[in-house]
Amino acid sequence: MDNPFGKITALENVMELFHDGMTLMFGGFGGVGSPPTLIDGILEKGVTNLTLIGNDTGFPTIGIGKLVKAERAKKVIASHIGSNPFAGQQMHEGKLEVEFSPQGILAERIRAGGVGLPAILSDIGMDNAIVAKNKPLFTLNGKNYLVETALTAEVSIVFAKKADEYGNLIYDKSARNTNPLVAMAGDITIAEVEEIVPLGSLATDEIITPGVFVNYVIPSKGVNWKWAWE
Amino acid sequence: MDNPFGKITALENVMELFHDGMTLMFGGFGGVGSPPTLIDGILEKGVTNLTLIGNDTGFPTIGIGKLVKAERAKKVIASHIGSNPFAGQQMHEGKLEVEFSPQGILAERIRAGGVGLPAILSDIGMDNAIVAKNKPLFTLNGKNYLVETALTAEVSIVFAKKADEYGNLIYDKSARNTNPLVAMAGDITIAEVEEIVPLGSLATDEIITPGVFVNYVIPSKGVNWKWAWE
Amino acid sequence: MGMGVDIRNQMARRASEEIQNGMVVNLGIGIPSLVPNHLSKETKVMFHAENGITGMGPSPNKGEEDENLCNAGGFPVTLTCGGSYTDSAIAFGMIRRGKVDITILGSLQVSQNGDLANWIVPGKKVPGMGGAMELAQKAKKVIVVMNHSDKNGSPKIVPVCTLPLTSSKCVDLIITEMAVFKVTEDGLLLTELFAPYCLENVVTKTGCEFNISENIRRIPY
Amino acid sequence: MGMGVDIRNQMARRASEEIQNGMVVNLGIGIPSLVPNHLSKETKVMFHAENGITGMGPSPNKGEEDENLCNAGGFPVTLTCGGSYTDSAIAFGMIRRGKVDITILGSLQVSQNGDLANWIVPGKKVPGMGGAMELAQKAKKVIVVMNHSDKNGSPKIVPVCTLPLTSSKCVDLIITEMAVFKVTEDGLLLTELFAPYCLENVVTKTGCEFNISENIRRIPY
Repeated sequence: MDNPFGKITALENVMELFHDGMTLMFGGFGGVGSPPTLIDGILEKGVTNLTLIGNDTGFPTIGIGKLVKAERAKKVIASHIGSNPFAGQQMHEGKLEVEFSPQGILAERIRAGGVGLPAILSDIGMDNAIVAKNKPLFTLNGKNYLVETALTAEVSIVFAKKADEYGNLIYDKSARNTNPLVAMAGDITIAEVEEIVPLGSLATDEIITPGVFVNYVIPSKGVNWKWAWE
Repeated sequence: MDNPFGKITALENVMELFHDGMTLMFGGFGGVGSPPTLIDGILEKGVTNLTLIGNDTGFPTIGIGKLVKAERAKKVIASHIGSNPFAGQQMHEGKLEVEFSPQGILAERIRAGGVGLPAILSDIGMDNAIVAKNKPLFTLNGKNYLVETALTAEVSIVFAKKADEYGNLIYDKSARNTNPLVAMAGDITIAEVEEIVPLGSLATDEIITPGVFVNYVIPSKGVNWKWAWE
Repeated sequence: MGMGVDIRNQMARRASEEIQNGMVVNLGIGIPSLVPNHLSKETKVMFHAENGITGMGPSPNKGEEDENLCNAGGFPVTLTCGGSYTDSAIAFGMIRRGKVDITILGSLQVSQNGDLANWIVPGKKVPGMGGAMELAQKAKKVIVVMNHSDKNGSPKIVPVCTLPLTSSKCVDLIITEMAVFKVTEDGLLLTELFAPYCLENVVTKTGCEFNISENIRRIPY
Repeated sequence: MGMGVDIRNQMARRASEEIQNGMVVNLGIGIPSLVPNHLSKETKVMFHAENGITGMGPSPNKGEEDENLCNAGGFPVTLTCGGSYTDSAIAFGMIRRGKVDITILGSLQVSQNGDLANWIVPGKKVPGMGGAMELAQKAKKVIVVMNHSDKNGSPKIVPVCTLPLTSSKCVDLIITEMAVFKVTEDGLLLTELFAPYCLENVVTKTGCEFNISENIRRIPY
């Protein structure tokens, strides 16, 4: 395999990008579409005090849930933590700060960060104390809206089906979910992929994430957890 | 061809949706990816006093430019009118109101309308009198931003390569441009397509615009203008 | 919650009557997930999932699960003919743009003016709102399918929700094992009774007053 | 503007020196479009277009044009290996997110502090800004390639732009047929002279004062 853009690499070469106290954004929805090899790498390195940003906290042994269960996060920005009891428990014990964002607004905040917009306006959860907490209001045409700020991260980790040598990505079915959004929002984005193919192998109309947004591509060792339904 | 969702129809059946004084949003970029058959239909029906929303005003004989040249628009919201001298001329004569929006912000305003967000914040053209005109400011973390409002339209017209019977769309190369955004932003969206295929014929990971956003699909009679480079 | 499969299916069947050809429908977990079983094959519906599936089909056969084709709860599903995938942002774009015709979901409480409380039990259960706020606020029709009473026997249909709201004045229809209520400008309107329940049963188990339709439909068991 | 092809190519060649392997580069119309001709085959560059092309390639041969594969100006191009298509919103997402390393564009005026005026001549030419504002404001490096003087012989490099600004303090490098200037904290710095011009020629034709590099590079014709 050629590597004309220097993006194709191995897990060990990206590990230096993960450090204590960092902001880490992850793709996936209920663990589906979360990058198992990168998550294990972070777990094994012992990185802690993370601020995690993503749709949900997965399950205790699935997806980002592994890092949460191991108490590596000090803060989570997510829409749902119900499938990972450790998240709720740590929250009640005061070990984990959780910022809840309505799911679609969270997705848009991540996208806004990814496309370089500072914020969006929203009327979702306007009258909900938890959603509206500390958020400025803006009145447009006589109606109040929440100002929902963009989210970015030092590093984004995503999971894709295939990458070419430029880091162009395609995703598999519903494992796409938040990945294309998260891929744009990282200051550095690492894609873990099931298959790396030569430049020109992906049909140009079918590429979902252009390689412009992807800094590194690493091969996946595959899902190493048992799914909740198995 | 089956028509289980009743979306596949003929040009004459959608013509009642076009009326004087309406807001009409169109896909395309320099005429590339603008729907020729729908534009001709509107032209022939004599619809006038239109508010047109789209990337640019095309060329005098290409794309939406035909409607502009025929003085059917009272207002245009676009990023560029330079390739259609009639637009500039009508603007100077006071016949055509032009609201200029920076190109990427225009695209985001259309997208915001399409995904049901009321506005976005932007720092593009902050200190430009024409861009900032009549736009509210919002201060976030000590920095000023423009509040750029979402754009929607009574009807959106788009051009696609293929549609299936649900109105799922795929686009051809750079003729995609603003079409997927415009497709979401219409209260009613009509897709003119080069080919209509049975349900299940499009690869599910490759569909760009889900049929959820598409109300009607009509077959294209093909581009009937001579391109500027021909 | 101790309800038999038949009662759950009875509620799901009633909910399915609201679905018309060509609609886009989002289903919550639990009883709402039984709704597709009660639709005729002729009714073309696109089931919508928050993670980006349009056209979600039934669960696959055992052994045919695809880990990359799951619903918003993380459980395997299939894709119907004409279905497609988007990212989550576009999935919610459909909701906020008003393209989801019906959302059918469970709830902890519903108030007489249609307030919905289904996302949090302070101090106990804090799962997060997920996509419930967008769905409750923006789906064209919000149908709640739930038990009439909570596990302590207290009414879940109440004058004012005591639990934090997911969204206010959003519910259009309430379906329980006993009855069906429409939410109207004048409060709740009882329109249907499921056998074997009678009006008195419903009055006893409902936490608020309600109007009664002139033509109550009685749905046999 | 009466400049010969050689001079135009000389300017384009100089601009091409700024491009490094792996960069994402947006090119304006006119002279900037000549830049790719001066890159070595070994330099892998992704040329970005506002309409959603990443990896734009050279013009097709006559008769091989594809009406659905055009640049932002509506003229036929090709796609390089590894290129892809997005919608325009994502194309500009790349720009605002800081993923475009260099934009090379023409201008009507540039001020000594790097203000760019290239989108409108009040009362005369009102083409609109297109994507110029985003590119000027957000590309990592903004290179202006333009004639030293306008068609009336007036300087285009000025103390303060008299035309409405596209963006303020955004230009990093100015390349004309006579010279190359860097925009620094202390104003313009002349770093290079194109043969056959000498320093005095440049001083005469430039509307503002500028600093002079200790080591002026002289680029032969």
